[in-house]
Amino acid sequence: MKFLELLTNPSLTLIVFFPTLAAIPLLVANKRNEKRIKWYLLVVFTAEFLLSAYLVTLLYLKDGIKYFPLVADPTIPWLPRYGIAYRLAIDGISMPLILLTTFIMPIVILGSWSSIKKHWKLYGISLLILTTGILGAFLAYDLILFYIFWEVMLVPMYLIIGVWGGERRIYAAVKFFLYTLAGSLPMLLAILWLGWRFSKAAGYWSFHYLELLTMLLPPQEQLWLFIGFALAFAIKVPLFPLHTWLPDAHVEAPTGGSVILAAVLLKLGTYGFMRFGVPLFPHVKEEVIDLILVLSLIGIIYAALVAWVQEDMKKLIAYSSVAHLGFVTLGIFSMTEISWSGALLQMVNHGLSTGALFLLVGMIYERFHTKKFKELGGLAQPLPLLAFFLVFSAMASAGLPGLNGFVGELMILTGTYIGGYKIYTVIGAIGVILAALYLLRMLKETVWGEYTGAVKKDLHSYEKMALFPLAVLMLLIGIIPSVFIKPSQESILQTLKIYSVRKNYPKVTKPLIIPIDIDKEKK
Amino acid sequence: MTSLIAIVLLPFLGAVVNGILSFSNSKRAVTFTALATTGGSLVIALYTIWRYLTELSPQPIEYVLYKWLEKPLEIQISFLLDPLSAIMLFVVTFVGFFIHLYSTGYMSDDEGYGRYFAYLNLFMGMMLLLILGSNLLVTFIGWEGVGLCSYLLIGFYYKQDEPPRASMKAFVVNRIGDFAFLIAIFISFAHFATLEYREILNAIATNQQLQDTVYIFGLTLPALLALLLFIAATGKSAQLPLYVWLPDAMAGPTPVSALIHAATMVTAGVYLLTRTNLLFQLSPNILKLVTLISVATAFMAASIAIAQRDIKKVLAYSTVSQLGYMFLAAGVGAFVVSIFHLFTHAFFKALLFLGSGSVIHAMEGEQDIYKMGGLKQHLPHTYITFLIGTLAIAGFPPLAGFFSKDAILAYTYDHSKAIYFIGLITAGLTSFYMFRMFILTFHGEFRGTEEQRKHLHESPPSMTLPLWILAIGSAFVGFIGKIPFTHYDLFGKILSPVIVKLEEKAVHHDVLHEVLLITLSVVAALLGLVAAKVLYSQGPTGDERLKSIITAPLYTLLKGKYFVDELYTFVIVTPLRTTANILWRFVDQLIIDGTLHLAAGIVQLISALGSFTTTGNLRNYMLYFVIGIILLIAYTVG
Amino acid sequence: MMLETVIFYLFASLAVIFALVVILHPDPVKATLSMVITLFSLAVIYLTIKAPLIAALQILLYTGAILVLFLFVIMLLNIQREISLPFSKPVQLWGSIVSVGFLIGIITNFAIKIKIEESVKNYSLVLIAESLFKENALSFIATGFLLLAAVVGATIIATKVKRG
Amino acid sequence: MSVVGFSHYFFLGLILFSIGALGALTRRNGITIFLSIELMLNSVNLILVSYASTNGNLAGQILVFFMFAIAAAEAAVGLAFFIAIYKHRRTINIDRLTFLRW
Repeated sequence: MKFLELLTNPSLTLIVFFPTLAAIPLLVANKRNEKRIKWYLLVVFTAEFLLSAYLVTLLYLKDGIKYFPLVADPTIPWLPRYGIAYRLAIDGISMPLILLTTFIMPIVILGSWSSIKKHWKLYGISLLILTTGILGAFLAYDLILFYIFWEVMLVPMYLIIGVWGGERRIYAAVKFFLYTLAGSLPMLLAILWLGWRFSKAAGYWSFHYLELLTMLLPPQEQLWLFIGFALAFAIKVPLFPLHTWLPDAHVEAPTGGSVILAAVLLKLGTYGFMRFGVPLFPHVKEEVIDLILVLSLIGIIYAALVAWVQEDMKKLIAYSSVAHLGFVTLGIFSMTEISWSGALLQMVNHGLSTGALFLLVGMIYERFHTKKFKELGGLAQPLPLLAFFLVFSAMASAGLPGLNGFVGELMILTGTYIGGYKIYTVIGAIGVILAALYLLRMLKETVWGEYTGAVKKDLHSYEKMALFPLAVLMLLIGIIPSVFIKPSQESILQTLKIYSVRKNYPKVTKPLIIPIDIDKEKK
Repeated sequence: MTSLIAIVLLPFLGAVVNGILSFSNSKRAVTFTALATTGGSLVIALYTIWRYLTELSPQPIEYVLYKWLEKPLEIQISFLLDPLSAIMLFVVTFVGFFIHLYSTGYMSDDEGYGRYFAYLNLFMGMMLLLILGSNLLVTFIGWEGVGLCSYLLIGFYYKQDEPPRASMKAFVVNRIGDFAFLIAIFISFAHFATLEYREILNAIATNQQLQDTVYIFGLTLPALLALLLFIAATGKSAQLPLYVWLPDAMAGPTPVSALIHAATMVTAGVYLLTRTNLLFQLSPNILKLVTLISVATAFMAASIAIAQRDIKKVLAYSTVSQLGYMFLAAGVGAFVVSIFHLFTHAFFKALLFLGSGSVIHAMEGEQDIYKMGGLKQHLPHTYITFLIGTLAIAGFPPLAGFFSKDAILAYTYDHSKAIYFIGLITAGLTSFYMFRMFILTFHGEFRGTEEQRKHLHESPPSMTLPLWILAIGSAFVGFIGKIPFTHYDLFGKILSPVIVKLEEKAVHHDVLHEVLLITLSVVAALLGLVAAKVLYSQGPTGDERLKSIITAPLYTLLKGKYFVDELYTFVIVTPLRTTANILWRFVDQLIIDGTLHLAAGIVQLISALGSFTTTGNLRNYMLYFVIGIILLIAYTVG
Repeated sequence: MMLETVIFYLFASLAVIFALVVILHPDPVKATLSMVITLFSLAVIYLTIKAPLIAALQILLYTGAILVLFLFVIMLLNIQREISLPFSKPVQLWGSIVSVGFLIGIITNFAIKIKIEESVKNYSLVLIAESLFKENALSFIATGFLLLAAVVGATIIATKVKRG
Repeated sequence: MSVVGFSHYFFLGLILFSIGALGALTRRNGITIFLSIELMLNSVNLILVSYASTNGNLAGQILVFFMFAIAAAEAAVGLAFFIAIYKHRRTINIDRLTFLRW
């Protein structure tokens, strides 16, 4: 069994399925012994992080090259008749996101340490399976496999919101579920259509991403398929006006759920655009690209304004996510190398800073049982360390130079300007002002002011452990961003090169396999 | 030039150490760290500057620390030492150190002692980054960094209502300026593929076509950059229309007002203009704009200052006004003079703020000059140094302010007579409001409470020493600038490599002219002094007489600060907030979510129609089942 | 030949009669006992089509095991006679109409059309065993697991303690 | 070959099936309904075996063999359910067991 062989060696398969394997002992665990389950989960996720870091370092150092290579696990045929196979591959685009995911997960456990009060066993299993889904979706190179992993994520997240959430958790969970499903079903259709068209053009079926890249479709068909994909991704991102599930989901989700949602799940949308949405459909009309850019801009400004007048801390951060991811989509669709690098970095940045903010909200909620601004204030006095982290993360999120958010925004907007979207850049930059507006309001309402409540304990050690690594990374990315950007650059360049080669190829009227040189290495 | 690294990094180190120490309770360690790092920075800076300026012909020195980003967006963290940054370096480290020293006395009783010094050290580091950066990005990091520190320090007394609000206002208004800075960065990178000042300016200087072609909105590329950088400067340096944050910023501790909101940070805009003076010299329209805005700011702020009661507010408006002077100098093309005024202003304004801090310290937090008076006997050191500062800012020879202000007015005279006269009137107003404040504070009867009177005391030496040092500076630094009637101009000589002179301007007047101009400005200052003396020798009732002289509506207008804050609230903040609320309540919740709920409702309706079959009775379900089987059989069979 | 026919009709009518008793008798114990007779008759009928294994299993498994289980449960739960008539509710009426209609419908429409070449062969047990343990070995094992799961499941379900 | 042809078996099966269906649809005692279902199952078994046998095929018997196993499992689980339900509700009269309602 090839699969078992892969599982027992350091491979992408191991990274993806290690959490699932780790969920098996949990099935028979005594659910009353919550403490042991927590420790078990912490150890498992830390091991997962170390494993992925080890593997990534291994791959990075393998040939002594300067950039992160495209490395694939051996293919395992699955449904050979339809060219469906088990294909995992990692490259510079997915690498940071993989590391982000595995890095966030132990922190999620720490953040849930005392905020999740029931069913730890089920919670742990949900998180573990969710991790498998996320990692699999980031690594899948077969579109059917991608779709499967994509849907695998849905159920655990639904459970996390629906079981451990706040008062309106059922509403939020159902909204999340239906929204996502409404997006992913058109994507499934588009995927199947792509495979079918490939079989027409090449004579055999394939859902292999790299093979599909060699097929060119008529522009009209590309447009429809792009819409199918884009709908799924845009809902996940979320792009205005498909964002309304996000505030509800965030507000109702437990701390850990919010962190995962913001830090990782939303990135799947933008990742999907980078990996599939853009390169597969180069001949999508300019107007559609423009529309997405405009929607991103609307998202940036609109969400920032809406965030500004929120009464609930978590909702404010949720809307800020919409604004931040607007920057990412802006970067992706301005199609320059700089803006892509920036978008990729910004995905990580947003994961770190918004993740930290959600953790902090959770910590505040645990102490005061409220997230409403009206009932908070003056936290700097009883909780100076928490206040420090809150200010720090808010500043990172507001794009203060020297911290991570700034680098991403700078690269995205510079790229957008160079890409010729000058006015868009200016409007996007207004979003930077507004970011300061709402984040400072949040600080003013929570951290500053007179404190009148009872004595509260400042951060516990496990809370410090959760926040500290995030803060260090935020600072490091802000100070030496090139270290974090360089590994991905080659992959981004290649993807954009393939995109432009495909774009410059004459338009076709029926599916055609074009002689495109997708690097031998890449294959 | 590794010493530059040490200069910048020492304060950062101090910030980190103090930040950690702030969680423990050891004031001695905090004091030591704060003074050692900034002192170390000062010593190294002085040595470096001395070595650098005593070279025969100092060439700009660049030091690349590391590459921040690599291709295709290549930006490096690098420092630049040239005469301009050397002068700024001196101002920042020198004033900075003494204000740190002063703060150890001023803040000694505060519970946030460690936190305060962490912020202040961080500020020093960021300010040094700002002035030493060799490219737009490093400057921008410092630029926003000092904004952050300003935010944190204004909101230092976070338990009160006002500071958090003021700090937020400061940050957001600054961000509006930073927005323009960011755009300038994008444009520079898009067109020059670099952010290094030297390379950008070279590229512009050598490309005639770039200077002549219209880029956008009728502006050439250099003009556009100049405009954007000027907008950025109006934010940071509190010029019209973005000056509103600075008066509110006085909610922070007084040494902070001295360091950040008088001597260093707010002058960053002037520094930026001078650093990129080529852009401005290439775009006369923008220079004209700078002139108009600066002179309006100077006049407006000065006029507001004459009706204020809060000692720090008066000083704040005075700062805005003086910054206006600096920009005025830049606007008329006299960048050297602009920096010179920055230099002298740093001394006397820091001195005045520290003096006011000493007063506030003695009065136990009282800031209203109506409730002061007669402090002369109780605070002798403060009194004398404050007097020196007041004379300096009013422009009495031979104190520092005289030299710089006179030079500005002289250049303005060449440029435009009308603007010169406004400047002159502003100078008179400056003298007036400063002496008004001075007299109300130090002369006359004591108007505070009995308890305050009992506690009146001169400040400790850690506070008076900086006062004296700055007073000496305020008295004498003027002589390094251009001395009237001579061609002796050390400052100009030092700075001349930095200033690009596109065309030689007639800067020398004949002696008669010079005498006339000096007389005029001295007379203006004297008039202000006399008017203040006459009106206010009987104490605060002078305000009533002032009111009767300049008519009540005008006085209300000045007292209400031209109601600019109210105007902004009415025109910008409220509509924006309303829009946001509409977007949230109406668009988000009603339209978008409503559409969804409508769709969901339709589905629910359909399902409700079908749900009558689910009776819960098992038998019914079996019946459906059997019927289903029968239909299936019927279909397959027949 | 004749004997076979006689046996068939005899046991077929027995099966049908007692099947009717099963569904009509109000006392569940008697219904179950009637079911025994029906199943026994069917076992005999299996013999007539040369399926002795099935016949044996029918008796062993069905009558011997399953129906005894039914009886146990009936007695365990102490189920009483059904009081009301079978057709007291409309759904019961509909149910009878549907099932009788089904019978009539299928006889008139379908059963008449059947034309099959009849060749009853005698299959040895060996053949059956071979098929079971060779071709269908996997299914056989799966069936074992199914039974195991059923036993475990039944135990869990039946012993679940009522909460509250 | 045989006097008693396949159609006889088929009719017998049909009659038994209909009787089973009738019982399942009309009785209210859960156990009796279950018995009726077993009856239906048996009738199908009969048809399967006879049909396969008359076609010279072994598959029918194999299938029925498996069906016995399934019937056993089903009976076990089903009766366990009745016991569980009885413990909860004190009845297995299906007219009273309406918790499947939405």
